[in-house]
Amino acid sequence: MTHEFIMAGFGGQGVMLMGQLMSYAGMFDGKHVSWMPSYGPEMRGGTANCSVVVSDQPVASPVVTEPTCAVVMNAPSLDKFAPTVVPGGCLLINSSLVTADPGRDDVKVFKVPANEIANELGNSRVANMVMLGAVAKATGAVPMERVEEALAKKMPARHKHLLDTNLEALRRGAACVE
Amino acid sequence: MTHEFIMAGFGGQGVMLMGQLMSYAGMFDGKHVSWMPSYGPEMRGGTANCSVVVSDQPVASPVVTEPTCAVVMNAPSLDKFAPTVVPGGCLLINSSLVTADPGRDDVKVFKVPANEIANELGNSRVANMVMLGAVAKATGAVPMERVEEALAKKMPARHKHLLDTNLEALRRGAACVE
Amino acid sequence: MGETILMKGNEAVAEAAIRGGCRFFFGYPITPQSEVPEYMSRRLHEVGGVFLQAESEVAAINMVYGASGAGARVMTSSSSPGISLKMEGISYIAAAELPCVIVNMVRGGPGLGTIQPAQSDYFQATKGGGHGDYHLIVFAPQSVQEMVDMTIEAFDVADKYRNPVMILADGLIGQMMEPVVFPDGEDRPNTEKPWATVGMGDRAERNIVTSMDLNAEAMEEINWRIQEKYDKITKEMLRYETLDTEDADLILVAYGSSARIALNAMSKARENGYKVGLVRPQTVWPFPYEVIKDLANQAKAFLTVEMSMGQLIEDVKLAAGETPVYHFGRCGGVIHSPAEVYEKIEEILNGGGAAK
Amino acid sequence: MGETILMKGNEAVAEAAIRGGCRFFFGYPITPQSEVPEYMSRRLHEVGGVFLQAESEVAAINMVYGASGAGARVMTSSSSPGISLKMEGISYIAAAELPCVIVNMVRGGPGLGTIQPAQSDYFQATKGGGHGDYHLIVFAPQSVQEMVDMTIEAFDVADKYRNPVMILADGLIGQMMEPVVFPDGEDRPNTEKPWATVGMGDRAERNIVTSMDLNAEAMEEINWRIQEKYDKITKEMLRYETLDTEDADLILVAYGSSARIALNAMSKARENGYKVGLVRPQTVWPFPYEVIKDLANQAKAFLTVEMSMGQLIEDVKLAAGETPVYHFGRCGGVIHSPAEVYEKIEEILNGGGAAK
Amino acid sequence: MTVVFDRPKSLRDVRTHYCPGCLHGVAHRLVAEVIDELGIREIGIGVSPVGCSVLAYNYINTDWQQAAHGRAPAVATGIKRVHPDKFVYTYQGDGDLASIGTAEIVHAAMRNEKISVIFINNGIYGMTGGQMAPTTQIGQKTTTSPFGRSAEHIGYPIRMTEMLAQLEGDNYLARGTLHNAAGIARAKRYIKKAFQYQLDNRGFSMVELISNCPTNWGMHPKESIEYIKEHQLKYYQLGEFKGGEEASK
Amino acid sequence: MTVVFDRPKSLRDVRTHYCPGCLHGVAHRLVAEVIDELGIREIGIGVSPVGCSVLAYNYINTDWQQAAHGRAPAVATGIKRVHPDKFVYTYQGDGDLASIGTAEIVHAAMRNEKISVIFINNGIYGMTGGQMAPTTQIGQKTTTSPFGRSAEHIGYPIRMTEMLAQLEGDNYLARGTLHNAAGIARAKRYIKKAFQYQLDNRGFSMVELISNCPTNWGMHPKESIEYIKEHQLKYYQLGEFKGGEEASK
Amino acid sequence: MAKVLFNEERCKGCELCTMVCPQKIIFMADRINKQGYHPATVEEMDKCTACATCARVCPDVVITVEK
Amino acid sequence: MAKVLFNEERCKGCELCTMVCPQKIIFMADRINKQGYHPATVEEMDKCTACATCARVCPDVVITVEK
Ligand SMILES: Cc1ncc(C[n+]2csc(CCOP(=O)(O)OP(=O)(O)O)c2C)c(N)n1
Ligand SMILES: Cc1ncc(C[n+]2csc(CCOP(=O)(O)OP(=O)(O)O)c2C)c(N)n1
Ligand code: SF4
Ligand code: SF4
Ligand code: SF4
Ligand code: SF4
Ligand code: SF4
Ligand code: SF4
Ligand SMILES: [Mg+2]
Ligand SMILES: [Mg+2]
Repeated sequence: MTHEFIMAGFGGQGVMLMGQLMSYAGMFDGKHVSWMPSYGPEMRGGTANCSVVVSDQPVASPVVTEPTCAVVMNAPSLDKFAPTVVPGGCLLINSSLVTADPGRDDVKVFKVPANEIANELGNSRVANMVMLGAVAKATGAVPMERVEEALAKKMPARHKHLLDTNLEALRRGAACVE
Repeated sequence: MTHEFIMAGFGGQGVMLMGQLMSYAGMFDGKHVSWMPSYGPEMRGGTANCSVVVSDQPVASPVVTEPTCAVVMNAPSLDKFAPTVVPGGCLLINSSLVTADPGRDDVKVFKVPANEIANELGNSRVANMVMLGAVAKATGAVPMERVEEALAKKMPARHKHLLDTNLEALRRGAACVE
Repeated sequence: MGETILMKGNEAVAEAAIRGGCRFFFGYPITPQSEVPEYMSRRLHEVGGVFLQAESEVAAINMVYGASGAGARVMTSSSSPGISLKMEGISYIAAAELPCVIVNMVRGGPGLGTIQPAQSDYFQATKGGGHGDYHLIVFAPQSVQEMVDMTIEAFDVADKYRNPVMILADGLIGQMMEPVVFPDGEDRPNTEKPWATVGMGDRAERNIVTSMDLNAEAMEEINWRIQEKYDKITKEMLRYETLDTEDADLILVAYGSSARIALNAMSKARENGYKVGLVRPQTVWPFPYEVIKDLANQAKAFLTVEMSMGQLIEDVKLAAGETPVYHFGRCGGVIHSPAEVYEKIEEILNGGGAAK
Repeated sequence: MGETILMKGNEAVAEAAIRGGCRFFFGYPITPQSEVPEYMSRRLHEVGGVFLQAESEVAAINMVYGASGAGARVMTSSSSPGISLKMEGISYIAAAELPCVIVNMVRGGPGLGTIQPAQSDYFQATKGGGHGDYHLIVFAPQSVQEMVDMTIEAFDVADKYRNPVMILADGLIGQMMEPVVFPDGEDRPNTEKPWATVGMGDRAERNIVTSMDLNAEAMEEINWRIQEKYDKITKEMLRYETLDTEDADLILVAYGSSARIALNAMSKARENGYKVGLVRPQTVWPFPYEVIKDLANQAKAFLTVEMSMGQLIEDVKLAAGETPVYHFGRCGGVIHSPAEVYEKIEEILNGGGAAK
Repeated sequence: MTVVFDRPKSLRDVRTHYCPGCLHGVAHRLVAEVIDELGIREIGIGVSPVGCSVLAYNYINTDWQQAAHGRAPAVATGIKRVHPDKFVYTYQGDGDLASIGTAEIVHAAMRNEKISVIFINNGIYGMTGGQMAPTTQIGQKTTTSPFGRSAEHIGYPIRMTEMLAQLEGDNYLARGTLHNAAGIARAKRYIKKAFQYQLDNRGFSMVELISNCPTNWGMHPKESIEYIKEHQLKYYQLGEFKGGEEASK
Repeated sequence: MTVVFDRPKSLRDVRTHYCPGCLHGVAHRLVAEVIDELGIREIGIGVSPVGCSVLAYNYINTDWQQAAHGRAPAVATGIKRVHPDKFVYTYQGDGDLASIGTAEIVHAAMRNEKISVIFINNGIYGMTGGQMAPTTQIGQKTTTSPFGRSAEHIGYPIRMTEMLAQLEGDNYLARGTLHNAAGIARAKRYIKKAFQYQLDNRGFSMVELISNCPTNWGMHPKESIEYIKEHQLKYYQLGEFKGGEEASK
Repeated sequence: MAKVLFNEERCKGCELCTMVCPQKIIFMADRINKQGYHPATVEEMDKCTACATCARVCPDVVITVEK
Repeated sequence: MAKVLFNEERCKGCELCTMVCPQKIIFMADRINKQGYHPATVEEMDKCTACATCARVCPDVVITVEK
């Protein structure tokens, strides 16, 4: 089984970290993984996205063009990536910022009010973790414990005090897609 | 028949022109010809030499390393080129400036007091033409008329008034090797 | 063995250089390799080395010349247009027989092109983009891990042969993160370099680093000597991997990023009953001509998969004899999809397509 | 036809450029080609063109880019290390599809090397020393006369295909004087260039000269388009000469200066009863692969004679199939003697020596 | 109703790719305004560099050539020598002009090449993600000077305009700023003089413009304006250094 | 009997390849004398350029590297960064330093790289046979300015030392001459100060030396001395431009 | 009457115009434009003097000023 | 007594030393050395003041001065 993700949003929404944690979780789970940022001038203007592959097979190309799962954190990303998801794949939408209709009925669509939940948790910056929880759960690409492990191990030391909030964010996200 | 010349001397002695006129003479005579200067840093220090090929065959390489005829206008050139002449070839020496023994008994050696003759003609700069006359005669590479033709056609316009002196120089040189 | 971590290719190659004993880096920013100088600017400071951002790629490669001539383990890194600017300097380094490591994270060309991955600098790397007869030893890693291993080794290899070594990768390997393990232990030590210009001290003979002899015969001598070294390197340094070639009708040839894609397509082909194998040169100079020559007796065809209009294919054809060689290239920054490579395999094995 | 005059190769190529309609020259001194800019500095003044000595080879090639993009017939000239410095610029020019003529009077390398003749920039010229998939059209004259003819034509060819053209010669042809005839008549006219940046005037669409598309797919499109052009050039521009190949057991392959030597050695061999022929590529890109392929069925062996450690030989091997290809190289500025080439011929035909 | 301010005609009506608050946009507009005012759009040929302004040809409505990194002055020289009657200008960043392109700008200035150069000094490599430029301030942290630029390690920021002002010949050299309205107005006057210099066939002209890079300075655009005031303008003196009235005073 | 003047120890006892009367020989000797006097032969690493002085390593008795044309400052930077305790110096011509190597010298100076540069300004490309250099005088005929250098066509001669003196930082910049005994004595003092600057770990130092090229100027050596007096010295002012006592006066 | 017009879809929300308006009447709207930015806007248009300072500093030529 | 010694084989006959000798005692010899140049020489050695000016201007370090 090969999970191919695109995770996209504004710069600052933490989509890069989200992708890296997914990769770590896959790695801890014994999978082949890769993470790849979009790079270059198109980064400019404040949007950012990354590709993540989690697979039983060695990863061929880390560049995902037809994701099995797209995670869109803002409106421009919906326009850009919703059409690329493979039929039968899934699409996770940050419904706090994205209200438009994805226009796909051949994919599973999950709406996650990530910013609202983050705000409820008292830290607007954990919206990405809310989403990550939802992604892990919705796709089953990696067990939730591995995501938690990744978070615990890879969170920068200076943010360690936020670990609990982040873990809680993961769980709240996962809960959204149950 | 292929004549391969090296003509060498101090810068200013006109060895380059000598070589070019030999090439022109050959060309006018319907031969394949080439002229090639030594080039680059070794020019520095005031010595100069060129290779000339006059042949019934297309010229392979214009760079002469084993001349059938070496023309040495000064002492350092004797040291450098006398040893390179093929056995049976010929060596023309400007005896006005070169007194040393060439140390070759397997080549024909001609001593031409080029500077003295030039001075006698009232123009020290025609020593090269004296030598050219001698070379043409000694080697038979080109008929003397062709050399004269070359001289007449190719002498820079500003030197045309010196034509007669130059022609005389050719003849005096030729006379030296009779 | 250390811990497995996720690391970006560009940072991994930089860290690997440090482990390989590299203490000097001269470079200039260019996408998609800028993380190499960036990482070096932090790490070399920590280990007491020197990072210097040069005014240009031309200056950078000449600083490498100076530092290498002075005995250091030194590296530079760039991407296609920047590597083109280094051509004169690389020719000088090869001619002066100076060891160093040069990274090229190839991007789509020609010209300014794109910043996406490509493999269109193959000829430049393997045949000599600079003037004169010279060769770089060229490693072609296919993963972040392999890049690490090869880079660490590259410094020893460069010193051993007194020859520049190139790590030929691309934006894909440079930008991606993959699990990687660094070997435990100390950084590799620098090598004894009695020929280096370090000041004469009480040495009787001067050390002179030069790439010149104004005398042609002497310069030819130098060429012959270097050529002998190349023969030695050809024997000693060749690296390649073969996969499922034993019974293969069609043998893919691919290196670096493309080999990942080729492998994926090949797996699918095997699943579907096609007998497909893979030769993956890990060094593209020296190149595994003999390997391909041997396989040419058995295989019905070769297919080169490369992000280029057709460069690797020439080396394969040089070895393939009468066996047809097909080429499937993408370029300008476009990466093959495994699916299209698979289709190409099918097409060839079902008798379609024309060998190039 | 004009008068036959003796002319130095470097001056002849410059004069030929003028006859070819070249009115702009940007260059930098380097032995053994400095007479080209020197001659141009006088002659362009006379014909109302512009000669500019650039601050470097890098600047020179970028001035050529600008002038060509502005619609001019323009040339630059250099020798090996200087050509290496132009690699980035040449890749840009090829990518932006700008016409121009580039002269390389090759000297012995690598590095600073010598100033004597060599042919060791063959790969750089034919495979692309710069980054990315691109090609120059490369003429390889063997005499001053041929250099004149090819140079005049080069400007038309460059304009026709919107592609840089290289005149690949060396210090030998550059420095020697030989009889030469210039065609009578006016200088060639410049071509209409509606794409050139000359100011919009009242044109509706801007003209933009660029070598970039940040989008990989678009850049690939550009590459495909250029590639089609290359296919066309390959068909239309191939030039070669064969001599006495009909019955030849051994076929020499040589271009430029080396072909002169090879021909001489061949004549001697024929005199002595050896069946020897010669293929002389007049363009080395495109290369006469098919010609050699055909001859491979008949000849017992090929021998490449080149002033290099072995570059031309690769192209010959690509076409020679199973027929052995021998290589006889001199390098670093040393020119073969006809005698040693003859010896090599004898050796091969008497069964000695090993194909490379 | 009269229009007090509107988009200049020579500025194409498209969205730019620049980051929010990036003053490249202002510089583009000024160039377009001056082109309009001098009526030289039809004879204008621009040369864009490699840098964030690589796509300048999408914005300013003249013919264009895109040059290799640092080589815009050489490319412009090629164009101008072919078309001495056309208006040829380059638009270059500080990495482009003051680092890799040092030789090209110095020699274009030495030759007194009749081209006009707009030189955007934002103290950093914008396009490639914020590496140090020769113009970066002492102490300024960039991705390749992570501990701040140190004079001991890599010297003091380079003042290109002052350096070029040392060259002999009738050329125009000025430095303006884009960080506030007054500066912008003055910068525009400099640009106009510079362009006029070329049109009058006098010689080389260059206007250095102090600019920002909020993205790679890691600042909000508003903070970037403060940074310009506090750092850039203290080190880089504004004014005309050659050929202008201010210079001749 | 005492020896008043003899060959310095660091000058190898071999014939040079220079033309008769070429002042490269004097410059070599001065460098060797200063090396002797400062006792730095053992720690000296020279970098020779491409130009007539490409073979300088045959003459001055230290370790050497031969650099690509114009890149000596970059090569020296590489060496010095590896061996900050050694003495690293380059020896460059004006084609090398002021033309193709402009970026390298400007940035070595900007970085205040602790190297010393001997810069031989003979107003021409000697080695390649007398082409124009950026330092060539207006009106001077060379093989690539056959009608004499024209300011309109290619600008005025470049004064590198003055230009580099614009850069910030503690460096030493001076211009001397080799055309007579007094000049030579003064030039030697400059060289010594320059070398001392490096030994004191202060920063970049460069001494420009006005020299000749009888061969390519097409003059007898004696005439070349007159030419220096009449032309070179009128355009190129002698003295210390930075870091010296004269400069600080 | 003075009037400033914002081409809102071009606004990148950089806030530079807000810094310079002498009347301090420019503020960032709550809404988000297609590019994802809060665009600058003016409500108390009557206070506008048509000084065009905002327009001159705007890097994206968002603002047209009329009088 | 002052003395100048010429390493004649190294002399390239440039005549620079002759220009600067305050005593005007240096002249070019008639003979030619191995390099082909007329070497500089001094005959009236007693006039020499060992000022070493000649030696300092000689590009080829031909001259040694003793006192
Ligand atoms: C030869 C070469 N080297 C490096 C690069 C990579 N590169 C692209 S833009 C740039 C620097 C841009 O900085 P600057 O000139 O300051 O412009 P800005 O983006 O700041 O406006 C670099 C180094 C390149 N494209 N080509
Ligand atoms: C890249 C490159 N370009 C050009 C040359 C040719 N070249 C050799 S020396 C030289 C100029 C030398 O002039 P200068 O630096 O003034 O030194 P001089 O000989 O006058 O002392 C040139 C252009 C070269 N070797 N390499
Ligand atoms: S990266 Fe910097 S210079 Fe480039 S567009 Fe963004 S803010 Fe402007
Ligand atoms: S060519 Fe000029 S610089 Fe070179 S050695 Fe001769 S005189 Fe000196
Ligand atoms: S025109 Fe002046 S007053 Fe009106 S909004 Fe703009 S800055 Fe404010
Ligand atoms: S300055 Fe322009 S882009 Fe920035 S907020 Fe104001 S209107 Fe928007
Ligand atoms: S030492 Fe002085 S006096 Fe004696 S020869 Fe030399 S210059 Fe003349
Ligand atoms: S200066 Fe030296 S080389 Fe010149 S003539 Fe005098 S002794 Fe001879
Ligand atoms: Mg910048
Ligand atoms: Mg010089």
